[in-house]
Amino acid sequence: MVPIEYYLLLSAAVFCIGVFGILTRRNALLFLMSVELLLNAANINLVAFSRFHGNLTGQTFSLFTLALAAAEVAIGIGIVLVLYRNFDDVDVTEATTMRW
Amino acid sequence: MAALPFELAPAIAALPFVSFLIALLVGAFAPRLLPKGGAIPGILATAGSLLLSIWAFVAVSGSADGMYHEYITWVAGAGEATLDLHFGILLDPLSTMMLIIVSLVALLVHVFSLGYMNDEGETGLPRYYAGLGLFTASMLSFVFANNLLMAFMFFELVGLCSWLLIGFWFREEGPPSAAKKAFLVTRFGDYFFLVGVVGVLATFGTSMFVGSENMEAFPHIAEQVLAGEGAVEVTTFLGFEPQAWFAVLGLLILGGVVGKSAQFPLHTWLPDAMEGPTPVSALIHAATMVAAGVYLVARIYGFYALLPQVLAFIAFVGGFTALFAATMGVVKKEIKQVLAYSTISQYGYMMLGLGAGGYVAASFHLLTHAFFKALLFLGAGSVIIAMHHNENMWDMGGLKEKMPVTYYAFLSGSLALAGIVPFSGFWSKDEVLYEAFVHGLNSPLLLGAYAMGLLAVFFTGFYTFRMVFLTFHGEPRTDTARDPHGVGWNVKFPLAVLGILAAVTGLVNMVPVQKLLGVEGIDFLHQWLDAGPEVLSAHHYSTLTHDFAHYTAGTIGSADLTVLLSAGVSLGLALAGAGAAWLLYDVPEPVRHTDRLGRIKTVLFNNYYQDEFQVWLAQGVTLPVAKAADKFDQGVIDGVVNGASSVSLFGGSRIKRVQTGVVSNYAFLLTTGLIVLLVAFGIMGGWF
Amino acid sequence: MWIEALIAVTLLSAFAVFLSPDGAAGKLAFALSLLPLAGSLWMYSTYEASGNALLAGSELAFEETFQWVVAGDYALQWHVGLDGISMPLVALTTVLTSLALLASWTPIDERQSQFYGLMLFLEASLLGVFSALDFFVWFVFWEMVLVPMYVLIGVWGGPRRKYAAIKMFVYTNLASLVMFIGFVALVFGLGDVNSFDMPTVAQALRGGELGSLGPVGPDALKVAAFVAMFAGFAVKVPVVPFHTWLPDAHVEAPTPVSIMLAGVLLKMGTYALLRFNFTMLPGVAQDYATIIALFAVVSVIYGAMLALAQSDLKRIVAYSSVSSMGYVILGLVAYSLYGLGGATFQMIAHGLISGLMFMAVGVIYNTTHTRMVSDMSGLASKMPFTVTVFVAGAFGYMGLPLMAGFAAELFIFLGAFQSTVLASAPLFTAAAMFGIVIVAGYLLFAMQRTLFGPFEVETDYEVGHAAFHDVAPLVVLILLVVALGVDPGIFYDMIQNAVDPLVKTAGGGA
Amino acid sequence: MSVDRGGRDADVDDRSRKWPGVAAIALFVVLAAVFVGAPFGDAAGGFEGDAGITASIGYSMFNIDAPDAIPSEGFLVSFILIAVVLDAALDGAVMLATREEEDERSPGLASDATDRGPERVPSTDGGRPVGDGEEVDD
Repeated sequence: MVPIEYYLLLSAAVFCIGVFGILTRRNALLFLMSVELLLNAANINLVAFSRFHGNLTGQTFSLFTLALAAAEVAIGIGIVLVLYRNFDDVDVTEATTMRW
Repeated sequence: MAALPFELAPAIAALPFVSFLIALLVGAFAPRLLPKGGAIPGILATAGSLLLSIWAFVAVSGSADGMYHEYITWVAGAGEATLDLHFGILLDPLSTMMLIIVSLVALLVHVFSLGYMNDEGETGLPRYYAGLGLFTASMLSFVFANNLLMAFMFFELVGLCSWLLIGFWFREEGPPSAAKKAFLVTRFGDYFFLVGVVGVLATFGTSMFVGSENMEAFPHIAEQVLAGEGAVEVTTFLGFEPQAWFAVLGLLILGGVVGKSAQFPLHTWLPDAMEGPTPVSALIHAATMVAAGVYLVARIYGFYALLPQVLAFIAFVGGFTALFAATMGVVKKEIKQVLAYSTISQYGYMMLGLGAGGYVAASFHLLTHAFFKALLFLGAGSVIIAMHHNENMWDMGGLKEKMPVTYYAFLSGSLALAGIVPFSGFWSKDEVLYEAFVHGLNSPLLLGAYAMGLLAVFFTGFYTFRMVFLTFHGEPRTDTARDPHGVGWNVKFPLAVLGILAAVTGLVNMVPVQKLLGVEGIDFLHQWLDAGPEVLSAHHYSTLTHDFAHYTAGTIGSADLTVLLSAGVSLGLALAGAGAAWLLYDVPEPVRHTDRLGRIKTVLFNNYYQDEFQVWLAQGVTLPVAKAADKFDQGVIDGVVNGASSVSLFGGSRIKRVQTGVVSNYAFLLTTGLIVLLVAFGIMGGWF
Repeated sequence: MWIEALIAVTLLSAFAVFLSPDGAAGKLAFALSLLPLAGSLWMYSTYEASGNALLAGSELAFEETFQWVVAGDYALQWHVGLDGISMPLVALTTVLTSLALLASWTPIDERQSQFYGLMLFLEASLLGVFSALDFFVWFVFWEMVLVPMYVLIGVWGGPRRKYAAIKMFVYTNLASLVMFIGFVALVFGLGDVNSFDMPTVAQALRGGELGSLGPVGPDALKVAAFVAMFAGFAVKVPVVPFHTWLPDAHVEAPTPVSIMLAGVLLKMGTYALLRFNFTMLPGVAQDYATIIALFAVVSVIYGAMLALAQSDLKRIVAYSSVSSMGYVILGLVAYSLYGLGGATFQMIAHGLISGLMFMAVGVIYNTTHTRMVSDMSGLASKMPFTVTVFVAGAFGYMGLPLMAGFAAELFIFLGAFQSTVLASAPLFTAAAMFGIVIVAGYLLFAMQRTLFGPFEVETDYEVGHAAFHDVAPLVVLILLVVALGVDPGIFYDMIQNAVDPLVKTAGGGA
Repeated sequence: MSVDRGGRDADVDDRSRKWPGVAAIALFVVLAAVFVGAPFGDAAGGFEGDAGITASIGYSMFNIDAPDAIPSEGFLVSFILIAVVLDAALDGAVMLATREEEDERSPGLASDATDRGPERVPSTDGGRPVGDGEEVDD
């Protein structure tokens, strides 16, 4: 039985890659991809612990999260579309008008 | 029957107050209804209170214990230790005498005002007569007050009325500022007086002048405490011994007296008070209000007699003021200014008398001075009417033929003021000087005061007759002086009455005659002031000054010799002064001899720069300090408050920089925040 | 039932006036304000209570207590009642509000209904402050007073009204926070007291049941709470270092609001000081008497000196309020019967007299449209009646005998002079008494420059007689001031009755 | 939309900025440290036999009480929830993406916190370039 720490490290790695993606990328679409990574990292954790505790809830919940990710992407792309319309560019660093 | 006048005693003050209300209310709403602009109610009221005063005078002399004392509780202190505050009436020889003086002079001034104000077509008469009414009411209430607190309250009300009346012609610049100055200077004195009153109430638990069934008089308590059989113990403050603490209280009350009676440091307001109408000067600044201070000291003389240092101080201030003011009176141009300085000087004599243990002498001089000084002011008033309100003596001259009644009345007043034998001034001033001289032989300070007083006699004689000769004698120097504007009966009648009084009142207490010729029983005033209750009587005071202030009467040679000597010296000096004035000024074309004094004249003319000094104190010191305080307040304290707000504004503007608008920055902040939190919890929770 | 009725009627009339049309708002408001006035006067006539509200063994007038809300183990009650200290203040509030409403017919000419609604709302909250005996009820009313004041100054005020309104609101609110912390710390310090009822807390504190709160021991807690509460109330009084909001608020506020601010709002501070600091923590008050007396004397002299340097009539009267309130603090700290009684009486006297002075300055402002002393002179010839009342008010302020000002100041001086609590009390009293000379100084100086001398006014408005409804309140106030001066017993007897138990237990001398 | 690039956040478009990288790695290090250090104990054994999970969820969905189905009503809630969420997401996406016909700016995200110049032509119709020189005031 593979010790659970490996899975956790794997999910932490995937999570940090996602975070790095958000922090550096300037294209809104790539933002969404990075967010996907974050969610999948969480899924790895869920399944790992479900297997670890022998409890099905974890896996079902990861299913739930996958669906949620899909919903999130739908909305995300909608927003990116509007972003493009208003700022003619999906560059995140352009849309800086929402501030004091 | 004797009780009736005492029930009516409050009416003495109530009548003028009613006339005040009538003048004020009817004047404000229905001026036409008011006869003669409010003069008639005023005259009736003062006449009424004069009659009641005389009736009270007679009743007091007839009554058993020689006084009538009735009081009501103004504020009852709850709990047992607290003191109650009272209003009350005390009719005894001294107060009834003063009541008569005040109401008589007030009546005559009201009559005179008909001529001075009504006939001259003044506007705002209801306000004038309301002011006079309120003044007379408060002065009479002050006179028959039975405790120090009530005395203080009416002392201040009288100050208010003098402010109202000095500033009567408020449309010009002069009178309002003179009124303000008068009120402020007397208020400064009243500050000390109030501290004294509170001190007396705190120390003795009562401020009564005379004891009653459940309350002792504070002078009597003081006497018992100092005499040692202190049945009643008093609380002294600031760690003083009773003797020292009583001296402090005496000096504090003296502050008010010096302010109101225009003695040395606080005298500058009186000459400026001449801005008010002349009847006001006659009533307030000659006879009554200025006398309030001296009357107050006489009223609680039982307390002052116990304090030798304070008595010496009073004598010295009195003597110095007498000389100081007399010298200034010599160089003045306006007739009212001369009289103003003469008033200050004469009150200096009364203080000298009181300080030297001459209680009867001072009261006598208070009595005579009230009459002849009121006479002189009214005389000056009639001269001013004649000269169409020009007060400069150098524009007058030769009015003797045109205004005989005024001239002879004025002459009688001047003779009294200078202290020439048959006239009242001589008897009272001589007795004051005699007392000072006699007691002075045993205490050098009194002798110094006596010397100053004596020297002042010469100057008094000089400036009085300089005034008379410049105004009435010689050739008329201006055409208004040639045919002066006539004056009616309402001017001449008061002058005549006061003229006779100025000549006659001396007979009331011719002590030197009694001593030299051995004619017993003609010192009526002395006996009168002895007729009152034991604790307020004149001989009791002399025993007190003897026991506590160690005043003993010394003599040169035999007793008769000293009387003759002092009377002769003072008469001689007065005659010398008059003669000098006669020599210099009784010429057809008098010349300004005082110019020969050169620089001394400028100093004297500018009243030793006292005025400038006090104005500088107000303008040059207090105002800049106030402005500096205001600048400090706006700058520093308000600055701190505004500073606090600007700090928060500045902080806000810096912190809002964090909100750059770029999403990545926010994500970055989120992540770092998460890391920091994780690490913190890790350390706290011991994960690592 | 009576106090609730009084407050309810005022609130209802406030809403009624809010909804009324602008034209009739003024008259309706004044008419409705007569109800609480009549109510309070009737309460005064049928008033019979004895002892201090906060001390044991006192039975209060119109006392009501019923459960309001239970928060955890702390029960908050609606506890109201009047004693000798609060009854005069309630009467003062109703009288001043009615007169202020009457005096606002001329100056207030836009959004009248809101203005009058807010004024009545202000009156309701003031009545609440003076009659509440449970800390939370009291604090609710205390904060409720601020809201209408902010709006009244902020909307109808002068040119710099926003600055003044914000400054007042933030300054006073911060102070209330500090005071709140102080009191609540005390209550939590009292372990077994689980209610915020002021009498119970007071009796517990005086009984010495104060435990420690966390690291802070009972004595340190007492001093800290005292200082916090004193600082909180000192801003409202105002005591000198915290006074800078008052002149700005007064200068920018319209006349009727100034009357309420000077007349009643300043008394909230001193009333609270008497109720909280000087009743609940007498020990601390007496230990630090010298410092507090120093604050008082500085307030008197410094306030009066500032007034001397002002050139705006309203600022002069505002600073002189600071000076008069300094006397109240001196009276309180003296801890003698005349001291505390005089302080309470000075609250009433100063309320009437400062209300009168602001009203008079307001009437002058309505006709000449300037308050600058240098801009006008010789008003007496043009406005004789108003000037007479102004002069009478000024002399009342200076403490002319037979007027309320003198009676109050005399009691305070008497009390402070004999105070055994204050070290070298006579010196403090004498120093504070010098204020009466400076007051006379600047008031006479201002009057001479504005009222007397030849008539000329910078602004070219036609200066004529003031309207009747402007002068009527002035006359009413003058009569009240003289009546209280001639016979202080009207209020002073009940005040003494309420203050006596305080002095006996604290031991401050006559 | 010409925006003055220079003055603002030079580090945003600088490829080589390092802070985000450091932050991500730091996060990884922290997580790793926590996971490594955490005492996880040992696995709690496997699942019960070979019962068909998905089959039993299906049974419970249609209330069929099959013999070897394990109780899985609890999972139904999540499926229903996710259905609702997906539907909502679909509607949201459609709404965001629709291109209105009339010339009215899309309400959504154009924040009116910034008062754009009036001459700004709403960019929702075809994304024509907006006139230059329009100032964004912050």
